Amino acid sequence: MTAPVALTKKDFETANDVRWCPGCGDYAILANMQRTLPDLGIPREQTVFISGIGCSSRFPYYMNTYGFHTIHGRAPTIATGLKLSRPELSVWIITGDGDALSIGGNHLIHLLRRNPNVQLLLFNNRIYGLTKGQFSPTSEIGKKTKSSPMGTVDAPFNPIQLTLGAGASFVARSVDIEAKHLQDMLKRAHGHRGASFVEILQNCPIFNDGAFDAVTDKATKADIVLQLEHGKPMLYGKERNKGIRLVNGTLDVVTLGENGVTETDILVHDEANLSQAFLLGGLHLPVPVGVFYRVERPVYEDLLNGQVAEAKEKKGDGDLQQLVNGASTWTVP
Amino acid sequence: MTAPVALTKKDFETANDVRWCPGCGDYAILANMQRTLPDLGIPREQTVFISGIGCSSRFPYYMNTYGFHTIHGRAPTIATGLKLSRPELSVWIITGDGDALSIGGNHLIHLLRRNPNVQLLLFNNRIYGLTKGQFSPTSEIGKKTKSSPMGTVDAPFNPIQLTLGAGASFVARSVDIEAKHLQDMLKRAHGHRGASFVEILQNCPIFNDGAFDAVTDKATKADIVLQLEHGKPMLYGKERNKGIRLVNGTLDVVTLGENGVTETDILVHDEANLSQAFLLGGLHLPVPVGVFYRVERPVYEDLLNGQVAEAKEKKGDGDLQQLVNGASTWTVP
Amino acid sequence: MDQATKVVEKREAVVIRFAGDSGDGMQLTGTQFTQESVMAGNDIGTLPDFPAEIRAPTGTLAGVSGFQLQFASYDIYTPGDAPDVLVAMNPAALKLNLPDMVAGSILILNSTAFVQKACEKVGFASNPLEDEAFRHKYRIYAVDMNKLTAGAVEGMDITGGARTIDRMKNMFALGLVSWMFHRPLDVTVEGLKRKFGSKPEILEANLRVLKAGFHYGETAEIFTHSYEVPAAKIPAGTYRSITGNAATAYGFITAARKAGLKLFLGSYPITPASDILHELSQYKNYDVLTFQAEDEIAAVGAAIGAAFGGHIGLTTSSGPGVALKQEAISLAVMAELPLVIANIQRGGPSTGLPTKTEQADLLQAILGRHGESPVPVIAASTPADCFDAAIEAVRIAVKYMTPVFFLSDGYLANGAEPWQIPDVAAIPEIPVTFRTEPEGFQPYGRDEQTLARPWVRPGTPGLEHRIGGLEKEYGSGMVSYSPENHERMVHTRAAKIRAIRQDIPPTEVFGDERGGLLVLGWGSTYGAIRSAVREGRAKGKKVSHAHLRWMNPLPADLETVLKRYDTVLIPEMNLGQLRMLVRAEYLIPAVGLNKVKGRPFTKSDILEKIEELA
Amino acid sequence: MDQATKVVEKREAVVIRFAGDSGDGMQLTGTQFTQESVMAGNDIGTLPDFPAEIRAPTGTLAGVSGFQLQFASYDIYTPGDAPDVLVAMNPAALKLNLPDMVAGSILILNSTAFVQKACEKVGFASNPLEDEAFRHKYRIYAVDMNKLTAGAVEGMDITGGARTIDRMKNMFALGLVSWMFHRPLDVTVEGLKRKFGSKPEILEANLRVLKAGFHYGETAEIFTHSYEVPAAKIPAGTYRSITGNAATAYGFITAARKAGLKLFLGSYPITPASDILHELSQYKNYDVLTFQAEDEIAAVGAAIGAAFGGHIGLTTSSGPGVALKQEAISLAVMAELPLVIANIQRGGPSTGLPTKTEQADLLQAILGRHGESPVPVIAASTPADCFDAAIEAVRIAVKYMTPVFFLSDGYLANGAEPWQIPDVAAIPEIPVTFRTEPEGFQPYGRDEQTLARPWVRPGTPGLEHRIGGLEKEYGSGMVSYSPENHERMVHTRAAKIRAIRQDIPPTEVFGDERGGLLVLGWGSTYGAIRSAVREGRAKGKKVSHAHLRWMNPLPADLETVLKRYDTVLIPEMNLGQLRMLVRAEYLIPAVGLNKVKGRPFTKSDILEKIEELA
Ligand SMILES: Cc1ncc(C[n+]2csc(CCOP(=O)(O)OP(=O)(O)O)c2C)c(N)n1
Ligand SMILES: Cc1ncc(C[n+]2csc(CCOP(=O)(O)OP(=O)(O)O)c2C)c(N)n1
Ligand code: SF4
Ligand code: SF4
Ligand SMILES: [Mg+2]
Ligand SMILES: [Mg+2]
Repeated sequence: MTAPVALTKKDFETANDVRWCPGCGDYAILANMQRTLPDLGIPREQTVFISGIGCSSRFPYYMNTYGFHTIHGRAPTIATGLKLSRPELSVWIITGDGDALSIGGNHLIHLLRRNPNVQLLLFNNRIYGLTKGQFSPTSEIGKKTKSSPMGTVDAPFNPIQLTLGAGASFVARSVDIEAKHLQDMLKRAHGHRGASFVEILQNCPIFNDGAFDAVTDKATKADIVLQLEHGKPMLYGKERNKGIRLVNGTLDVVTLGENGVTETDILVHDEANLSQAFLLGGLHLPVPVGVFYRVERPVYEDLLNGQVAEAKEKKGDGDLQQLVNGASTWTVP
Repeated sequence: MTAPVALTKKDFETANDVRWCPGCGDYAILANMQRTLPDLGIPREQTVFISGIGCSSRFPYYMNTYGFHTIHGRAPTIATGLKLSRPELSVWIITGDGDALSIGGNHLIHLLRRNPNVQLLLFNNRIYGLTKGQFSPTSEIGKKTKSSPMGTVDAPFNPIQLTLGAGASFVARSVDIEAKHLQDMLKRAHGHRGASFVEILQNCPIFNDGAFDAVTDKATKADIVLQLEHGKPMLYGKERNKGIRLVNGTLDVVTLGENGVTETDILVHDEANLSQAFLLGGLHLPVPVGVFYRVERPVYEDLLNGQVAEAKEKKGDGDLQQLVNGASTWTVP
Repeated sequence: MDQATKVVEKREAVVIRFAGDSGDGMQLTGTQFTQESVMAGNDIGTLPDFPAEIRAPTGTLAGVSGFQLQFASYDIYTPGDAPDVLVAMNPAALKLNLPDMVAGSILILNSTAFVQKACEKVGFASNPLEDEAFRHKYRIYAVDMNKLTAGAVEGMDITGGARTIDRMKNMFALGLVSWMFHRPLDVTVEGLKRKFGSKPEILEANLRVLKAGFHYGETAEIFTHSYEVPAAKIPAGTYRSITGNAATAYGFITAARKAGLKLFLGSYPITPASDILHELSQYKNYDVLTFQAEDEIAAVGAAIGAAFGGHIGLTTSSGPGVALKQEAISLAVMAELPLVIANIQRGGPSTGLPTKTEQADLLQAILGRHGESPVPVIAASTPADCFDAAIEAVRIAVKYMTPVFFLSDGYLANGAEPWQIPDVAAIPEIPVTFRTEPEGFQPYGRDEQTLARPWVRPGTPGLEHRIGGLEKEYGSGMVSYSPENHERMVHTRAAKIRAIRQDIPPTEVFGDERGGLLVLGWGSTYGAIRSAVREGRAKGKKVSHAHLRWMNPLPADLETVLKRYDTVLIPEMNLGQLRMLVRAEYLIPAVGLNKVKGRPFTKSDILEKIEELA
Repeated sequence: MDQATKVVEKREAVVIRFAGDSGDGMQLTGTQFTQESVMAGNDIGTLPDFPAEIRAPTGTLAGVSGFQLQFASYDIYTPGDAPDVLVAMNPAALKLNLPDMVAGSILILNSTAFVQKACEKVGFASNPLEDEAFRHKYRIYAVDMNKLTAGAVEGMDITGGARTIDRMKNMFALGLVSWMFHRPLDVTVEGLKRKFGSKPEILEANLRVLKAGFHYGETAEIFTHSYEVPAAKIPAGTYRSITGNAATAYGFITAARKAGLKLFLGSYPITPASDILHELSQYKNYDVLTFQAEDEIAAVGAAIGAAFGGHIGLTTSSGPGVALKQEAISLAVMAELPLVIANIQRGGPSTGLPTKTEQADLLQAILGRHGESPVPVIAASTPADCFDAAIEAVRIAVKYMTPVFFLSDGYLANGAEPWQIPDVAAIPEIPVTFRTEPEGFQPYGRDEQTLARPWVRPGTPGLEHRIGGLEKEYGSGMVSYSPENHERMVHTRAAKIRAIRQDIPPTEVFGDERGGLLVLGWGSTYGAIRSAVREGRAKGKKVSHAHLRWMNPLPADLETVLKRYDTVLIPEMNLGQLRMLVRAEYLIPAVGLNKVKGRPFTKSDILEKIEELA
């Protein structure tokens, strides 16, 4: 192996024309990924992007690493096989709200419970982009789309609560164009040993424009977005005077100084607290971003390959002749 | 329609030989269902049982109602189509831990989020029965089975937390041979308008015997099982002196009278409290049974058929000739 | 120079192709021009062609979206071969389409976009507008469309400003070619009014641009010729233009109405089938329930559930989605429930070419399940024929209590043709009887003629019974592991599907009753084959055409028909799937003509082969 | 009467069937008796036959589990047709199997179970043991097995008491027939020691019962005859008995070792394939990773992921599960990755007959995907042949960079035969080269001879590239929507699979080189066909046998071979799937013999047809 060379964003760009619509949030996510990877210190050839189908799933084509643009909803399965057999590789799964939560919902939850050490990024634009604008499992109820002219009647999933319920060991949320935050989340996801789930709110200017305007608009976002930071009180707002208080098992939005509320009343974020993370997942205003939950759990490929090692230790490296001989034989002279 | 006649258990039995192994918990569930249905006041012909594949999924053959033994994991999809197009029918889905949580996991979570008014009973024996004893998504980690001779390395799902995370509007748990409790849960599930999820702990004497012995054993169960009752404090134990206390967002097991604990410290069960239900779902000792969570949410078939009615009201009953004519035509003389 | 002094040429048929960036609105332009042409009384055929990406980067070859249209004064069956006219909105559009243009054809180019850099980007050595040889080879009309568009709306205050205005240049192009081919503008004016009704200022601007294009043709000196394509002599009646996907949707609605049942669609979006879902979701007042499922398996599962409930269960998809449905379709085979699976085929294998057409899912439909799992398969042959084929699929499904495959493809789905609107009252009812009599009820008892088992709606007192995917006992429908019963049931299921032959009319042949070459087609190759055979015959070739509608079972008389000819040629957009069936069934050395380019056959593709063989 | 005074008859071959309740341990009894017979030097063939339910209610027809075995002093290929001996542990077992017994055959009945009520329950008018006519028709040995079993362990204190003891009566039956056919008990004794090693008291009891059965035969007066079946003259070597599923598992392990790679199995349990998963999960020290996935799609997906990672990706299933995998297999076709899909076929369609055998998934494997999606298909013909076929499947997959279908069926999977243990050192290596050279690297560049693209392990510096399911540009592997490229790639993928013919040895024919009747078989029909053809030839019929291993592509010489015979007969456990391929490919009027009963052909099934045709 050659000595590690410091890589740059450029090293991760491909010659392929990027084929998203102008203004698509996917561009920002791509750039942030290309900016983040050089900092991780993983050689390009050790990095693999695996995606399903959707606009978002074109992502691997634009990353100058190994990549596999697979089939709709199945990226987690292919990533699992790769990671189990090649644990040394750094594996990223790229998926959309349709890919991961509609057709691929089952693979998502099973990946999370098994906990292989991979990163799964869900680009949530709350719409099916590639197929031109049908509602997705994260579309708000009542949304009018091509396939729901009178508005959807399907209550959406809450991706944070769903993945927590599935037993995920790392659950986070970020925003396509919040470069610093997103890069930070990508690094934290990568740093977590186990399956990391990151929901990235992503604008689709063509079929669901402005879905996250409130979250990204400079004028409003301070009053809308709650940055979760481990060990820090959940304060937000332009004047950082709004906060979250836990009352009887539910979360209340309060204002410092009003009704006698002081900073000590404000809930302190604890990434290790599962039920609190679940509660935070249910918050719609403010919109929490950051790491909701993180716990160390045994890693799937460690366990599986550990059994191989243990078997070899106990029984010795398998001998083929012994295998075919089996327990009882007879000889014809 | 004929006037409703009072039905009895016998009316719901079929002539088919029941083909489960001797001692299988499915027998008890079947008998309890046959005992419960007469009390619901639904005519036999209005009741439909839909199942997937597995030992548990043979259930419909033994119910003298309409029934459909479908394919592995897909019962929720078939039930959805039936319920949407025939909302007046009473639809029960019968499934196993493999059927519902392994191959059928996606349909399960989507059914729950959409919330059609059906009952889904998951017979959880923590094993694949019909295929002769492989581990399932609810098998404990480390379990040795035919396909895991060195013990499983797959962290199991927690069915209660998974379904709560998916947005279920009714989540309950019961036990195969606890006749009264089970019948009660079946009635409550049926009474709930929306998708009701009931996990039934079920013994498989052949491949996973005794998995729930602690829960059913007369000698121990009082100290193991926590009966959840809305509005009641969470007390249990032979002397009803053990209880659950909420401390800093986690559940503690305490004993009345010890360390100054009194009944007022004990958490009162509130079926409407989602995050508390989620916490309770995570309890392993004691094992909670009963209704964890219940909320009224709009019912899927109401909404969908409501749009049909609304469309008819607004546009009138569709006229075929108008349909084919479309907006612009021309005439060749 | 006014219109009067310009030359008007008469043409029998014209092929025009619009091409531009994905964002240039070429599909809309093409569709509107089609509407104008049908209103002008021409027969038409269309071929939209767009990239798999929503909007690939502007100005790139990958981003080019095209729409081809043939309009004629006689009955045509295809969108035509090489275009007579190309409207290219940028250099990429020109570059990509130039190989299809013959010398002397007309190129209408948006000169605004032909700047050096853009030309180089797509591989032109220099700006073709400045290339003498190029200018001599074609009849070039270079029009500064952006500027003229901007000029047309000068003084208006338009939301979005220059960007919005820029996007209206397709209306300028449309106005211009409308003038050139004497198209009436009213239908486009009406269309724009419907589209922009709620935005009067945008509507006004579009109308101005459209008219500016028209007047530009009339007045600009470069345009010396215009062309008249007289109305076609088509049978009297009321017509509309229709795409295959719309016809499919209407067909299923009509079928359900004729059966007196709800239509239940379970679907998961996929190109090029999604439009059927979109269409059907708009007709809820026709008792249509549309369920957008979590995946294709749930979609077909729900449709089976609705069929079990006594309604018309339908599921729509394309190849990769159909692959996922096969296990459930096999359940419907065993449960003997009516169900229609519509496969709007696209280029494969795998994700393949999602927006391109192909016919390579035929064997998947007929033979692609585990076990002996027979399913009848019907294939539509033209956009309008999708309507009739959809009705027929439902009729057979409920008559024989069986899942039925309905095959269409990307070419039919998005292609349009004029459709003589049927008198719906004249469409026969689809008889459905639900069993209600408990006496003698056998869930797997059979009708003597069709071998169908009874359909029972849950909710019917006294008929409670259980069905499922395990082998069924003949008659009782109980689970049976008996060897003899299994064999009997396998044969019965096969015989039931074969019995559908009694519903298939005798095979019609266009051309000679016997002798010479027979071109046997299926599905969307109809138009190209018919045009080529007609032309071949006009040239004195002994060639005839038969076109299959039922792919499984094949018509009872097909063997006799085929054996009346010296040679059988089977053109298919695959590697020879029908050919394989015909060879296996009749031991006939059928010859194949196979095009697997994601594009339909042209007339000349087939004519060439005819000339080789006949 | 001691052994010496009993008559010893010599027999060439004996067919014995054990039948009892699902809980009676008939599968274990049969397997042990098989082991004894192979140790006695006989050739053997077995056919286990059990219900789909784990344990249907005791004493019912549905609950009967059976195991048939033929052992002989010459080489046989099947478990035999009608049994010479039936061991029936209860009236249900007798009732169900009686139709297969010819007059004069031996019935060993557990008289304890033949009480009036049990007999009536399964449809006997009265207790057959008390029926004179019945007693005259067969040679009946009524043995009070429960009582004798209890007697054998008298005085022992056994956990579980009477119930546990009752369940040992199968060992009594085994001891008895072991005496009757001069089988050595040691292998069973060894087997019991392995099984009950940790429960010495249960072991001791079982051994006592086994020996009691043996001694009962020796001493009881009713047994006047015993039978000797001399050792078969089989080639010198070391042998073991092996089932198809075990041989399959060993074959894949061996192949991975020979390729120097890990074996990665992604699987979801399903009858009758699950045992391969169970088997492989025990050999982790052979670098075998087994992943029990959440469903079949995840299973094949993970196998594809492992193949992408540079290992041997394998997925095992049966028809309904394979249906779900097809979309992903199509991805492997487009991505051109090696992958083996093993389908252990069972009775279909739908859930069908899960524990019964069938060959009806052949066309699903070859033609059952969307698009033109060619996949080579290999079929094993005997239990032991599964080993070789598995190795060959892997060899072709990595050599041609393609998914490969491996077909077996329920009959092969659970059936056993003696297997001459191969010298593993003599099995050729499977050459695998991973590309590491960046210079001139083309992800879809091709080897001239095989048309395979290079296999690159992620982690290789300088070769970073992206693959996927959209159409690939020839050479570069970039996404391409070009019509010409698509057609070229469709043809290339087809040509690559056709090129595998260069790896298929010439077709071997058993019998005459030309003329007369050729029986063409594939898969598990091998034994029945070979026995029938041998017997037909012995009777002077001009009949020969060829057996296919590669179903796709068919061997290059097959057309010539087939055309050398007057008639071609194709026996299949389906409605004629290979027949269809042969007719389509060669226009040969092949005749079918089709049995779709969930049961293998018997020799006489085929012999009858041979006598009709030859
Ligand atoms: C098996 C299958 N079904 C359906 C499709 C069609 N399809 C492609 S992408 C997509 C949904 C995309 O939505 P999402 O995952 O949210 O991605 P986005 O385009 O919004 O990034 C669908 C339905 C397909 N390619 N394959
Ligand atoms: C598509 C498909 N895959 C696999 C199977 C095999 N199979 C049948 S039931 C089953 C699991 C049964 O487990 P569970 O749902 O827990 O039911 P139980 O038998 O334990 O009641 C499996 C894997 C099948 N029938 N179909
Ligand atoms: S359709 Fe939406 S998500 Fe897809 S590329 Fe365009 S903007 Fe992005
Ligand atoms: S295997 Fe287990 S779950 Fe299945 S019928 Fe037997 S006891 Fe019940
Ligand atoms: Mg999306
Ligand atoms: Mg189970």
